[in-house]
Amino acid sequence: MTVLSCPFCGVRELSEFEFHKTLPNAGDDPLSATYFRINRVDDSQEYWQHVRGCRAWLQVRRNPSTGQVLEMILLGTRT
Amino acid sequence: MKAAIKRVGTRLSDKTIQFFFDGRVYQAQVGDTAASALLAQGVNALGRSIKYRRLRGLLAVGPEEPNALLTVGLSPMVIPNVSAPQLQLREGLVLKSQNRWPSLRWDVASLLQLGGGFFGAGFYYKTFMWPSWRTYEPLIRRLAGLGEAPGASDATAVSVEYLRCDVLVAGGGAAGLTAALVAAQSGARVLLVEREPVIGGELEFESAVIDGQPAATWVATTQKTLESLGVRTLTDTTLVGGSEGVYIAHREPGGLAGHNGVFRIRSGGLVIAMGAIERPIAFVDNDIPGVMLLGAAERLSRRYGALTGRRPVIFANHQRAYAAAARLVKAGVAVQAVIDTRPATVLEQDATTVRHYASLKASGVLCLSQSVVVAAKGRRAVTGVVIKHLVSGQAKRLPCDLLLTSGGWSPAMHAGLQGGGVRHYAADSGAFTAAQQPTGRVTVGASSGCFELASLLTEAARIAAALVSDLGFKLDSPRPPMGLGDPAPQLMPYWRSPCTQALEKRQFIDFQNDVTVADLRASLAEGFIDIEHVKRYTTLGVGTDQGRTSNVLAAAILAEFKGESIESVGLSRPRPPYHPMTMRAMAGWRVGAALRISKRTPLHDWHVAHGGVLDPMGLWMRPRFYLSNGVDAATAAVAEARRVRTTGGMVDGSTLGKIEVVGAEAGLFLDSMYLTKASTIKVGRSKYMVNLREDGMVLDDGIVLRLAPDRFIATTSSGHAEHMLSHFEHYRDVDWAGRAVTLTDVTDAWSVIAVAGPCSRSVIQKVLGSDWHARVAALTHMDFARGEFAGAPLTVLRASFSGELAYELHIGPSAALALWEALSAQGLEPYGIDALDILRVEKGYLVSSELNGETTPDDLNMGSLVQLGNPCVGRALLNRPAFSESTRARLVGVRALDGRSSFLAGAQLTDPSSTRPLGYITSSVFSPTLNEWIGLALVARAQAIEEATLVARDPLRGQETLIRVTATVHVDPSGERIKS
Amino acid sequence: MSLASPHYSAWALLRARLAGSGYWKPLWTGRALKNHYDVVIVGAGGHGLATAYHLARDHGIQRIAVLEKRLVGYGNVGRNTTIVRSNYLLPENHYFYEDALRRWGTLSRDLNYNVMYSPRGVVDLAVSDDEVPALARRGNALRLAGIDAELLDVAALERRYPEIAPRRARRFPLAAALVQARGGTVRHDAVAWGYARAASALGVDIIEDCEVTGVRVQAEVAQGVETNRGYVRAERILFATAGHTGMIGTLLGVPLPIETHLLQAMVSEPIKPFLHTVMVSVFPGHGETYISQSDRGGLVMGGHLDGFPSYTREGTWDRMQDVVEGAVDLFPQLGGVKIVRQWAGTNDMTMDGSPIIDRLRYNNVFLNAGWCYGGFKTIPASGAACATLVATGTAPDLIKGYALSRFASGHLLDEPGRGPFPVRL
Amino acid sequence: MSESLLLERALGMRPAAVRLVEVAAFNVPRDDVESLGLPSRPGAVSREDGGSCTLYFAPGRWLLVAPSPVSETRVLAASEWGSWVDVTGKWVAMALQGEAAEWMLASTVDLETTLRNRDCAAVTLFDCPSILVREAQGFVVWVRASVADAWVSAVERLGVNGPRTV
Repeated sequence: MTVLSCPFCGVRELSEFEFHKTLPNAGDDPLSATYFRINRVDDSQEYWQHVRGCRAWLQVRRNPSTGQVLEMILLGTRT
Repeated sequence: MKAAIKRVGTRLSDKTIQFFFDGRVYQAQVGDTAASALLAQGVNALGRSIKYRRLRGLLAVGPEEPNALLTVGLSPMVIPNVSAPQLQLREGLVLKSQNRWPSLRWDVASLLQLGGGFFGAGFYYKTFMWPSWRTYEPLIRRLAGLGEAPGASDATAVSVEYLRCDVLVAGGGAAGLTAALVAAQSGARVLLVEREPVIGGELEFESAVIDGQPAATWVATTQKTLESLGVRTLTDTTLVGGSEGVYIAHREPGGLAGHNGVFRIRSGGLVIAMGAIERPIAFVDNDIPGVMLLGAAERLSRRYGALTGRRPVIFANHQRAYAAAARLVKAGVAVQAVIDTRPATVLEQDATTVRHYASLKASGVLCLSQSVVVAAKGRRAVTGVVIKHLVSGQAKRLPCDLLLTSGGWSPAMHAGLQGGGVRHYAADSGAFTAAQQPTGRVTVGASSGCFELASLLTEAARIAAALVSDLGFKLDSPRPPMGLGDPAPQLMPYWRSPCTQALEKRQFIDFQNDVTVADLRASLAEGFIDIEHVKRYTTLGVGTDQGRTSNVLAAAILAEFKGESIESVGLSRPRPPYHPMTMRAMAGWRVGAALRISKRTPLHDWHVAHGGVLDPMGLWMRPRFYLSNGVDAATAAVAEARRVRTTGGMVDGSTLGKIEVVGAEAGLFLDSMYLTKASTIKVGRSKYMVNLREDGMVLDDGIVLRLAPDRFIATTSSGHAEHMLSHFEHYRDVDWAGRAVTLTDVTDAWSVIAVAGPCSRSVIQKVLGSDWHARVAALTHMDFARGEFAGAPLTVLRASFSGELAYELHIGPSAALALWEALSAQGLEPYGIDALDILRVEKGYLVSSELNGETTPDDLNMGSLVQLGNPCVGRALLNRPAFSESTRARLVGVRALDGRSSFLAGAQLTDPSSTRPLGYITSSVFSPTLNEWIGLALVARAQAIEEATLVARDPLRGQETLIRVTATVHVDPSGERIKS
Repeated sequence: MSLASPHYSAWALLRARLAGSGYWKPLWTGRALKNHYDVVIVGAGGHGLATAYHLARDHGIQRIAVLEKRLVGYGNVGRNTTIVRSNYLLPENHYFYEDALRRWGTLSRDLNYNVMYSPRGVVDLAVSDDEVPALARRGNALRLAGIDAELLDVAALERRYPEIAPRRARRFPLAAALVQARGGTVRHDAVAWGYARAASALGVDIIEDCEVTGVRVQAEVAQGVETNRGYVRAERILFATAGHTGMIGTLLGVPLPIETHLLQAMVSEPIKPFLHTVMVSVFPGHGETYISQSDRGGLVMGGHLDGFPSYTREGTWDRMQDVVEGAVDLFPQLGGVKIVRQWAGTNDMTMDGSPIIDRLRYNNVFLNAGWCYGGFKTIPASGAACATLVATGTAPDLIKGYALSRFASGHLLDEPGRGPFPVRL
Repeated sequence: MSESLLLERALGMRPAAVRLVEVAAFNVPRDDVESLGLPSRPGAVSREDGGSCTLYFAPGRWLLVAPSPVSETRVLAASEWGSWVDVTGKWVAMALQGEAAEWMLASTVDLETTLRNRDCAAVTLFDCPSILVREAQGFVVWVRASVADAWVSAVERLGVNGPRTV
């Protein structure tokens, strides 16, 4: 993985982005949401921030075995 | 020094220069490399191997060279391990051979090789255990390493350039040039990088005709065409890393760091045309100086005329040997024999070879088929070879002064295996290539296992056309260059000559690391069978050359031993960088002071001009103290703090983080972020607030100001500012998406001057003038007023970091200096961060020592805030049982029991009768107000009782102090001063 | 003829020299996979092999198999930067890591395999006076626990390690250092091989190319494991699969407080030894570098995680650059030295940065995981303690803190106070 | 430093010469953004008479560069759908002109990709948070005030050791 495509800024180098955490997918209770993860080798839901760019928070679905980005959602909007 | 005869070569000029090698002066011509000049003057031995310290000569002419590595320069300004065949000589260059003592010729440690085989793979794992490895390690380390460790700084910045193209072509040989041409003709923007100082690759010496022109002319024409199509060509530049559209190339002209640069290339497509690496054949003593790869000899001869007068024997397993031999003969090299492993019938498969064969015979060159070299002879240089007929078994000896071997070529495919891409083995050419490439990446030419010019050109054109078409460029029927060069190799894989098992320890595979056939056999015998295990056990391929000449050879010999196919043995995984890269090139411009940016406040220059001693705090530069107040930090800080309490002082607080939170729901948003409610703050008022992390630990604290019903400014501590902004933004964008709240980072939009002390009100009133007089007077604790000063916005907030009557002046940066100087003109003296620390510990205020990510609100005596019940981030996890146990630490004040002794932050606290830690001191200062050492500490709840006696144990600094537990507020516990 | 690997010694080397080929035997024997074991250990890395060794040696368990998807020691045990130390802040950690450090001291002799423990010292550099209290807190905690630690000021640093030139002008000037003299390095591959050899000699079956694909459960008791070579009955199962632990949790339907991240390392060309210790420095503004020089002469370096979940084992260029920037800042004389190889391992990062050794969902299933950055250095302690847990069903005191329940109870072991995030650089 | 390079560092620090306002919307995209006179295409720059301009640099975020204080009516209108925050002093403008400008920037960013289909971009240049704006001639870079000196030093270093090595 060398670049990510920010929905606002376009293609930018990976170093501009920071991974925050995988989505709390092990349950909604605070303990599960904070600590526990369901790890899948081919599908990971994650929060990232384009922190050295537009600072948008992104929800990224990736395949962590290949680095392929499956889906990229710009957060912060309510549709 | 004898005067050398002028040599002729494609890279040489007539101009002569001098250089030094191991203390002797040598002559060279401009254009020479260290290897070519030394070889031309009869210097065969250029280095010693890492383990057995065997004397070694040149094997290859390229970065794959394992032996001829030199140290450049004079101690301590040296560059170690420079590849001699890539090192362009300059006048007066000082070179040294490596890994020998006292001299290259006589090396004491080379006696180790007498134990050859004894020290083979696995040796160290089996001994040196008693009494411990440490007993032997220093001696072993003395023998370690190759080149001298540099002793002087070599960390000047290296330039970095970002480039953009549609197609990056790595390698400017016949295939790369063809691919570049086709891609450029399609309208794609092409960037060509070539490791050598000139393009052309093997066409530099191969006898070829392309499009009716001699190869050299075609290269020149193509270069012009590429230029006219806007193709940028970077010579001396190697692709070293990257994948998936971002590639790193390193420019290192002359083979020496010094003028190097780094290119970061964004490209849609990548064409790997990096050629192939010739590999040796294993036979006994195949490492004696003078045993060299055939291709290396061709390059030395053609480029530098460096082999004239030599008498080589050629040993190979392919057709190319005859073409090469013919060229060498033509160049005045007295080739003695061509030893071919293959039957004679193969020669007849193409007319060119038949012609070469005949002319070689006519020149008196002995040509033997189905014959192999079983051993090289000679001690310090090769003096002859032992040849054996594979069928009859007859052996004979031939004299020679060079032995040129070629066991075929291993495609350079590192780049083809990153980010997907698997290896494929072609048994007929004995070549591993990269297959299943991801979209946008192709391999052409010898890199793809294609070794014959005519088909290589056609294929390169076809593949390049397909690539640009995938990238969306249109191409009208590309016309590939038509060429004819050396015949197809008709290679018959041949890996090692027969020998007794006892001699296998002299059949070298990885020259740099002295890995022999015997080591491979030993590795298998001990159960290290997988290629990855063999690599780790024998150190195969881990040297500076990363096994470029040895990997495939080793795989083939392992396959022989295991009775498997070479494909199933495979190769160990290549790792980036594809080519060794200097550390400073990797660091680029982030060296020295530029390692990280420095953040400065608008008052930076004033601090510097007025004796402020600035230290990094995170990325910020902040004044610790002012020299005008004392000669060192301790003296000055105490003086500064004392002055604040007696009269007053001012401190630059501009580094505080500030986030403006706006919108109808801003208050509700902040409620969710803080332990207590922001929505209840009245306009014009502010409040001390605390944030929790998701897991309930206190993250940060700060003052929140309410500017308007829908407008707040949240301040954060300096060190947490960036994290807090991201933290707020995360919740705003995830949980509050689309709601009526926005966040704006206004940290740099407001400078902060904190004025503290009894005189603060009157000074501020004087400086701000009559307009502000009454407003300032009216401010009670945590009130603020807004207005202007010197044309810039000003907020005067009555709040205190120090426990004094104090005001924070938030001022637009343009007027910050004016305001600071105006305050200074009223006699207000500055104080630094150290004094601030004294003042806040006196008052029991918290900083990162206490907000260390391990403390709950309850630990910090803020349990009452939790009781208010605001459901903020992190609150839900505060109910965990561990957080209320009696061993859980709580914040207390501490002072020396005797009222005099000192103690330092970081001391552990125990019962006087025990050494089991019950807590530790988080902050300690000498209080000028109390005239004694005071501190804050986190202590187990069971012991966190006022007047309990504990010991501050600080064995690291040799201190042990009886202390008593106190309240956290040491000075003015009732807060009279703040309210005054 | 015995199949067992002969005893290693200088004498044996001489004997082998006289005996010619055939003297040395495979370190571990490729026995056939049986269909029933007392203990099946999944993962032939350092922890799995060490646990197998201790189960056989200390607890007399006869039928043990270590099932490995790929190769003995192919994971993190052979991909780390070889550093061993016990200078951890929290008692739960420092006593455990100290147990490991003591065992490193005698491990070569215990295993009759030279793992080259080199107590050359680990030097944690502080680049600001502000960092000194935290270093002192840690060092004092260590000293009170009977573990060696020294705090050096700049002058002492200059005397002891002149190669770092502590007074050189730097963007972040050096302020002090916490030194653990008994910390150092261990030849990483040798650890896996030495344990494999010793376990094999005790009768443990080490089965390579054997991937576990499932666990068979009946009435809340695990019965055995499904593998690509068929079903294997097991009385007890231990998972020691490092970077692949998260998937094991998913396989068993137990979410774990773990994410898998890449940690990379790199090595330079060999140069004559000049750095005789391990230097560690954390720089403000996302940067960390640890650097040592191997007995071959290569500079071995590492730093932060790449920063996002990954199983690719291909480290990012930017992180390598980041580490090298730090190395050049510490040692500007290395500017002209070349990096020849970079590699990466997949690290099982927990949400508090400390490991997990505990039961996992079923009474007879155990987990040894969550090693974060620290797995290699604990192997001898982890093997011994984990073997006790698996053999007796009770966690020894040394690892009681590593229970999974600590996240719910709040007994977190968060050394840096980073909170529930594997990555916060 | 290269002669052909003109580096200015004037706009931001001169009091009252220019006002900077960051506008943030509660939600993006919004239909009525354009009716408020804000550009709606990511990376767009709208320029008005009198020298003011508006940069759409981040989702739902605009930087207004205005020669005078922003009018009361616009600020009031904002409360319906977003916010206006005076950030004068937060950003400092650097003008890069001349032929050296592009290669200078090329030593820290892939200029072409970053400004593809847009005239401004929020980006980190020489490790400094910046907003890069393409102008008719050259570029204007808005750099965070606290790192403006760092930015200038980085550019000055290039003057001595420029990226043009070829």
